[in-house]
Amino acid sequence: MGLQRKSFDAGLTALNERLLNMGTAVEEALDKALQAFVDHNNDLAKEVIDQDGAINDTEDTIDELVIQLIAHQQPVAKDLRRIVTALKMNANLERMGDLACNIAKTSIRMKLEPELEVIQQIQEIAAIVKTMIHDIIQAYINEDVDAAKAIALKDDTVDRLYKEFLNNLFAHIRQNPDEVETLTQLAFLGRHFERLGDYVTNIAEYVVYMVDAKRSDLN
Amino acid sequence: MGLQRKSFDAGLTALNERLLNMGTAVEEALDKALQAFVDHNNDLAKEVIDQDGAINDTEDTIDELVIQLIAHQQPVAKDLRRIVTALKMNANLERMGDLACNIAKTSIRMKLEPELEVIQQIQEIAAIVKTMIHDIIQAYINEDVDAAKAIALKDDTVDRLYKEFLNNLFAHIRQNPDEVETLTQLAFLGRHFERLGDYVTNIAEYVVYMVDAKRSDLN
Amino acid sequence: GGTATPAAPSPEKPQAEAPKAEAPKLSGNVLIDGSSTVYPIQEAIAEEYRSVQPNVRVTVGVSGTGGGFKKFTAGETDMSNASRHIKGEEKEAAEKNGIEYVELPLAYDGLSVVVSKQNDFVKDLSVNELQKIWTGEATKWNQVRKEFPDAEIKLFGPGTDSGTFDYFVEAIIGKDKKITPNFVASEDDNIIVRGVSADKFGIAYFGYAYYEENHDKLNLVAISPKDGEAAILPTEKTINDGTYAPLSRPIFVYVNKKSFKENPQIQDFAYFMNEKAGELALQVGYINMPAQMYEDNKKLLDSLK
Amino acid sequence: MKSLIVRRTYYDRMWQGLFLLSTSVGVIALILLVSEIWSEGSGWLTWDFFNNFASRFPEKSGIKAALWGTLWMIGFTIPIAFIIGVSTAFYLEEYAKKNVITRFIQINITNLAGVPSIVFGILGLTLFVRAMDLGRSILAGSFTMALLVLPIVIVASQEAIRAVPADLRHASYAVGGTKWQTIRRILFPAAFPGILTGIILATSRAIGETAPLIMIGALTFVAFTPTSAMDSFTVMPIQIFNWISRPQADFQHVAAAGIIVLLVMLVSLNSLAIYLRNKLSTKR
Amino acid sequence: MNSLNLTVRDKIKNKTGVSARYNKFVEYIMPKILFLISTISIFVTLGIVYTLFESTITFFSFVSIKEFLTGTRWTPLFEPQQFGILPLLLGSVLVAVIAIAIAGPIGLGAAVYLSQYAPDRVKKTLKPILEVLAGVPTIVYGFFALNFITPVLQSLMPGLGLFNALSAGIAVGIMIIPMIASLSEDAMAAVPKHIREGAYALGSTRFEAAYKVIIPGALSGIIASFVLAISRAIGETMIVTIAAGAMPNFTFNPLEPVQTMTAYIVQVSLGDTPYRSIAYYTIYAVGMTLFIITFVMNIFANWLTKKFREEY
Amino acid sequence: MEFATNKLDIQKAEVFQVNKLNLYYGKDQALKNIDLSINENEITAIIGPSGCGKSTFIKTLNRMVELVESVHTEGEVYYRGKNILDKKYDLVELRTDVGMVFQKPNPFPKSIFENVVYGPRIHGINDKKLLMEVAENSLRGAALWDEVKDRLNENAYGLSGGQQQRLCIARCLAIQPDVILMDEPTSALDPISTLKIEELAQELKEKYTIIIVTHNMQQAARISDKTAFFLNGEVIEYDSTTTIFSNPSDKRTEDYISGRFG
Amino acid sequence: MEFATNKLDIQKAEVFQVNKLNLYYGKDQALKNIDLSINENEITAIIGPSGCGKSTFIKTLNRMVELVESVHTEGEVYYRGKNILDKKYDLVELRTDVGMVFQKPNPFPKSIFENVVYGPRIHGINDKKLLMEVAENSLRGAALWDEVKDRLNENAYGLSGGQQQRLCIARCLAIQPDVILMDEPTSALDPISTLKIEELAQELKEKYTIIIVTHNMQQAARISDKTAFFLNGEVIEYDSTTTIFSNPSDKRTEDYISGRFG
Ligand SMILES: Nc1ncnc2c1ncn2[C@@H]1O[C@H](COP(=O)(O)OP(=O)(O)OP(=O)(O)O)[C@@H](O)[C@H]1O
Ligand SMILES: Nc1ncnc2c1ncn2[C@@H]1O[C@H](COP(=O)(O)OP(=O)(O)OP(=O)(O)O)[C@@H](O)[C@H]1O
Ligand SMILES: [Mg+2]
Ligand SMILES: [Mg+2]
Ligand SMILES: O=P([O-])([O-])[O-]
Repeated sequence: MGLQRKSFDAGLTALNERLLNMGTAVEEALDKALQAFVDHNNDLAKEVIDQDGAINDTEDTIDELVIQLIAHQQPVAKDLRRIVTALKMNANLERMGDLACNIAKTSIRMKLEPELEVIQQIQEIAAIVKTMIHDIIQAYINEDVDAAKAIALKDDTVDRLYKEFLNNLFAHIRQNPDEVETLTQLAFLGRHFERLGDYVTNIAEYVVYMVDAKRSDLN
Repeated sequence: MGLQRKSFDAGLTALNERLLNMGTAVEEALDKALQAFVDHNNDLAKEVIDQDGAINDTEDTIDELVIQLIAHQQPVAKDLRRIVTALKMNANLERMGDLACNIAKTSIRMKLEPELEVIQQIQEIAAIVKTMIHDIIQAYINEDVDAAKAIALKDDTVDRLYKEFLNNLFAHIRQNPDEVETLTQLAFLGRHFERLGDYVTNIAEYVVYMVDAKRSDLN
Repeated sequence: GGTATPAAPSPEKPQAEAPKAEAPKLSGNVLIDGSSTVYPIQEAIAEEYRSVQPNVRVTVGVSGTGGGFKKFTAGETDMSNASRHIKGEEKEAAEKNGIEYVELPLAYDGLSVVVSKQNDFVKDLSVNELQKIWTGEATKWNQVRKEFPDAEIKLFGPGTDSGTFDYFVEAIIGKDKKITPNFVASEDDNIIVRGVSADKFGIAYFGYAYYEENHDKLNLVAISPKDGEAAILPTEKTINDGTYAPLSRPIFVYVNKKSFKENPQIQDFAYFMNEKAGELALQVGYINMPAQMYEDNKKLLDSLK
Repeated sequence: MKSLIVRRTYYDRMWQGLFLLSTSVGVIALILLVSEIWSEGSGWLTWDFFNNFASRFPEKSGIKAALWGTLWMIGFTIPIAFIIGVSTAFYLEEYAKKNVITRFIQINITNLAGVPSIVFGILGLTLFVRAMDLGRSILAGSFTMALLVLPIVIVASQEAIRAVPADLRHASYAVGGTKWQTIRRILFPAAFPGILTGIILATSRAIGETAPLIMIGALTFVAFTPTSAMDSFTVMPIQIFNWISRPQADFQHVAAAGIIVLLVMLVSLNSLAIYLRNKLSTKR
Repeated sequence: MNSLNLTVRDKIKNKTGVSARYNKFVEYIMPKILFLISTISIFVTLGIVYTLFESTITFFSFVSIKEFLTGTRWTPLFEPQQFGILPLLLGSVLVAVIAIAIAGPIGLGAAVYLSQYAPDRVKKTLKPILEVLAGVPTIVYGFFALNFITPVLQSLMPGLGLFNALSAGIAVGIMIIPMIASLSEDAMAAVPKHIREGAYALGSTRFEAAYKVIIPGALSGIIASFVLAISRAIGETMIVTIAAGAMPNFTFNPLEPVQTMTAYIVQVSLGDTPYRSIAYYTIYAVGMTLFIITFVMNIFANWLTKKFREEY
Repeated sequence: MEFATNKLDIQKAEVFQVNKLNLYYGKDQALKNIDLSINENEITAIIGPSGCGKSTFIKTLNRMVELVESVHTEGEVYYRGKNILDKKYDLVELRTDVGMVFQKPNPFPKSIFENVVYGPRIHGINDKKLLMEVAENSLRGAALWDEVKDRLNENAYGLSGGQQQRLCIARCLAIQPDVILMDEPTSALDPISTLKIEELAQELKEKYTIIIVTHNMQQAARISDKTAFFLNGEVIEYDSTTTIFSNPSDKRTEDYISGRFG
Repeated sequence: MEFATNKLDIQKAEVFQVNKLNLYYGKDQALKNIDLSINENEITAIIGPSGCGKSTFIKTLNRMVELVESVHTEGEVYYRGKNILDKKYDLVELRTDVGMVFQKPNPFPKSIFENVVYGPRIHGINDKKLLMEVAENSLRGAALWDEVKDRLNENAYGLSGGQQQRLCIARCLAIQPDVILMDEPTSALDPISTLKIEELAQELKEKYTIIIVTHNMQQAARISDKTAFFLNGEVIEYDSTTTIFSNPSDKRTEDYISGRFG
């Protein structure tokens, strides 16, 4: 058993490989965007923005691959769920790439350097989100439902931190109304990270669905 | 020709119907959320939030339908693209539902009533976005590439209005730092509408792909 | 059937009777063909001859007298059996082909007229009455004799092209009258036996041998040459001395002179045949000829050498 | 509805009875025939019977000459029929174009199968005995018989060849096999069981036939076993026919014994054919 | 692997000249040889026709065709000679009709039994047994008719003669039962299994399936078996020679003795008929008639088979 | 629409109820302990690898399997409450209730009309007008009427393979069966004819109960309500088609439907 | 991996080049003006509805089509630069270069070994050792060696359908052809065997050029590099498989592959 369908399994492997690559690319973009924001390094930020095109292209390639696998191999049951999950994950990863790009843009738009405390808060959130991203891709590949659920749980931390961050920020603005633009950008920045956490949660839901064929709400 | 595959075609029709329903539900949610914001009607806002669950469920049903159509009917070429498009559109519509929900939440979170001018600006954006949503679903059903492209163009207007709105807002905050929270919420609100425009653009891209099998960037 | 002569002994057994043991071993073929009537005698002779000269291969065919003469006059056979004399056209053919031959009478065939054992009214018939019956003049028994029953006569006889048939027609009906075709014919006399023995109103004729074998089923009919004369039953004696008339006839074998001269095995066989014919004829149901006639044959053969 | 079904089932039963009866007629006839012959002849089946030549004495009569004559005749008949028959079958099935000549040959063959044996006797007499001057030899008899059974062999072989699935043929051509290689290596072996069945049936026909040999004059006293194809001969049915027409009642028993030998020979040949048909051809 | 490939490939490609040339030659010569051999069947037919025709022509120089075809008396061996073939023809027809009247229903019934009702094992035993009947030499039947059938008939119909068309016809009938049974059964077995199943699946009884689907489906084969059996019955020689009597009889009454064409030919060939007499030529004329009849029947059978053949 | 049958509809009547069915060909067991019930007005698909007993199983439902002599069955098969394996159960009646369509189209060598009215005729209907009506209705039911109405008296072998198969369905409909068994009805057909038959089957289930054996997993997925997966004479899994094809509970089922078996 | 062949690889050598091929069965034209070229080491699939000329076309490539007497061709078919429709082209050579596998497995009624070495034998190879080597290599090539190595002398009919088909492939490999034609090689097989053959085909294309006729669109999609869509004897579309199955340029192709045809 299980020895058949070499070409389909080869297709699945290729798909996973590309998803992994895409995940890595997104992580990298995120790293760089964060760095650009911290260092206020516009060149690095621009690099992230430039590379988003590549991530978008990868999304298209993966979509194409999925469509071909469906057209050529008629997957059913888990095979089909796996492929649909790949499709969804792909969309989510692409959005995450966009968010990295947004973060880079935000960092460019910021006229003033934010306070250290804020930066630390952001970095804290970012660190959690990054592990989440990294882990969820592994969970997908290993079809590890438990890991996926655990990862989704971390999103709560992210949300909590985000709220604290926002409150902090509002307090700031009230004190420095002139910095409103920068501070609004910072709010957006936080929101981007919060959204990243949401996307990971989405992916976690799909992983559960893929394995158990059950819809779950991990939010 | 074309008389075969009744059951597949019936499946497609069912799919379109549900997408249409979902689109309508999203439009309604948006209407209500906007109304709740304008009237500062928290009950209406809560209604929107409550109904989001239904939209999410519809998303799951549609996904299920798509998966079954793939598993049972082995669509290829345009049929397959149509189905994949439905899947993508479904995800986007669900996100749009979420955004409507966010809008409602934002409106609840707002402590103070915003100024009329701001409200008007938001309403202006909302009006455009709403036609976009309505039109894009029609374009999908009619497989109308030209309409889709035209709709995507409108997103530029949305973006422009959003920028104007933000600048306006920043000016305000600078004048009324105490209202920072409300104003930040308003910024988010604007952003939600801007994102809605983006989603419609995404869908427009998929419609083009579905018909022409070509990836396009309508952003 | 008799068991008098232990012919064709199995090869392993020493021959019981070996008077010609010192005779030279001969080999070669003797080809005989012709009449089916003569066949049984010739067959018996050939069978006997095998024990004398086992290496001589005698074959006896049954092409009928006419068919036999066709081959004989073309030089294809060494001897030809005949139930009649050779005819004019056949003679001419022989002449044309340069075939010379001699005729040897071998035995008498006494035709027996028979009825079924169930038939209790016919004991004897005259030639005249037979004629009436076989020309179809009388189709019912009471048309033959008043006292016979009013019943259809059922006729059985040998095939129309056999020598026996020819002879019967010639002897009973004559040249100018016609035999009725309305009789059941068979080349196989046994079948005639069965036919007539099963039919109370049947009547048949065939070779005497067949009556002998089936006397339990059949009644022999005595024949009177003329109406009112004494009816005579065919027996060895009456046939041999010619008192059973007109239904006894000689049967012949024709020998090719050239074959006889040139082939020692044919000479040997011819002498053997002449010597044994009488004895074997009796065994197979024919009547032997007076001894003088075999002597004459022998002389004739001697003259050919 | 219900009662109709009962009625239909009843009819079915009734017909089944009738059909079974029909089948038994044949079987009963065979049993009667065989038991009749067996009771007449079984006592006469001795060693001597096989080892003696024909004799005017029933108890000395044997079937030796006829048995050997039959074997000799068959020995020539079958190879001739086989070579001509199988060649013709292969020509018609594999080489012949579907044209007028082919159709003509084919119709001829089917018709020959229906020509009465006695007519073959007339042909044999005229052609082999007289025109070719073979006389009443084994060869003349074999030729006549070969012609008589030829249609059987051809038709059976054709059927057998046709029954070889076309895809085997194609498979051979597709690896570069020539037509002749395909015939020799694929078609012939595959069709062989069928051909063999045809040959065996032809053999039993040839063994049992009387009429044509009577025509060509094989009814002969022969007291030797043949040593060459040009020898005179007799065969079993003719010997039996001869015995049957003897006046002595005992010859009927001899004849019955001869019939038993003949039947045993035929039944074994038929069984062989059936065995081959069932065994070899179910391989696929 | 590669080096091996090369050797094999090379060997295949550059075949040694001898075998290639040999193959070419065989390929060229075999069809021609086989064609020549296959024309033998034509020559046999031509031979038969020629043999019969030549002597028949001679025969008709003595006897008018009209007399031959319309005369009701056949007495070539008697004086006066009469050459009306009708009695012989009628004899043959009478025997064949009786035979087919016996063998037709019985053979077909047996075929239906074997194909529809008989358990597999029974069928496997019965069919070969029936086929043995077809292989029994005809002289055996002749004496069976004479020794068994006729006595039985006589006990039923007192006054029946020993020789009659009925008894011969019955024997011929028994002989051709297996021909009809076996060939018809083959034809029925050739009706594809799935068609049979189709009938059963609609709730047919076995009889209905046989009557409505299988027999119609096998009709061409069944007809062909009948025609073959009829021509075999007409061509049958020894049974009628032995059991039918040898009396050319212009009658339709099966209880009377008759002579068939074949029996006449045997009679003449066993007898002492002088070579080249008119009587001698009669066997050719009769043989020709027989040949034409069976030939026409075969053509007819062919035509029927084609006409009714089902392509599944 | 078949897109909403995730739960078994319990209100549907059971047509067949198979209890511990064991079937042997001579000594070889071909069906092992089959327990299965089949609902009215549904399409039940039987899938499984070659030789797993699919054909044997459905042929048990109209006892066609008994055409093989060595067959021996144990257990019960209730059809509408009566055990059809009972020797006294009338076969003719059973097969009138349970029609069958075969793998290879098997029209009789008769006219189209005579093919369709074969069943009614043997059931004693001879009224020409009535037969004509039956023929028309059945042919319409089999979606063939329009294609053949002008040539009802032509031989059925003149039809294409797909038309022949629909003719066989019409022939089956003409006796108004309750259940229709189909043994790989499309495996001898081209894709277009296959689709036509599939659609026909879906229409027919409004009125009939259909059990279909198929090698084509997608076909089972496309048209059936329930699917039973057979393996080595056993029922491995029997569930709604949606479940079988999206989330089978047995690993072997999943392996089989996703082509990983062997 | 076949997931990257959107553009035609121009560097691959052309094995067949078909020019304006017209083919008639008697008066009926079965192929119309076919222009097509087939590349080395690729799998080319021929799809199209029943009767469109698929089999006819591939049988033209080894001239097996000439087994039908009435066939008449026009145009040219170049195989490695030589026109094989030339009457002088040696058929034996052509068929040695262009092997063929048929719809129904058609092993000879001989042993497994004799089946495989049939080709080499008729080409005059009789060396037992060499034949044994050929047999092993071919059977390995057809992925059958392990299953049959212990019973090479058993009759080939003892194998299962899928094994028989692989045996036929081995038989074809034994003469080391250049091209392998396959006419619906899996249509008589169950899904599992089908998958095995498909995978085998994909392995074989490393060494051979394969042309496969199939009714199964998914099969064409799964395994081929190029696909030609035939309709009524014409080539409607010929392109990379990916294009044909995702974005065919002709409406009729799309209708056919999406099952909307007829
Ligand atoms: N007539 C028979 N005699 C003996 N065994 C049989 C018979 N018919 C089927 N079998 C055996 O019973 C088992 C089940 O066969 P069945 O035909 O039901 O399988 P299937 O699932 O329909 O296969 P397929 O998909 O190949 O049609 C197989 O092992 C088969 O060999
Ligand atoms: N031997 C033949 N004689 C006459 N016409 C033929 C012959 N073989 C095929 N044809 C015709 O040629 C056309 C093409 O047939 P071909 O067998 O090539 O189709 P196909 O595409 O392979 O169909 P399928 O998918 O059914 O195998 C058909 O119209 C068919 O009727
Ligand atoms: Mg089956
Ligand atoms: Mg084809
Ligand atoms: O575009 P969003 O993911 O932020 O909704």
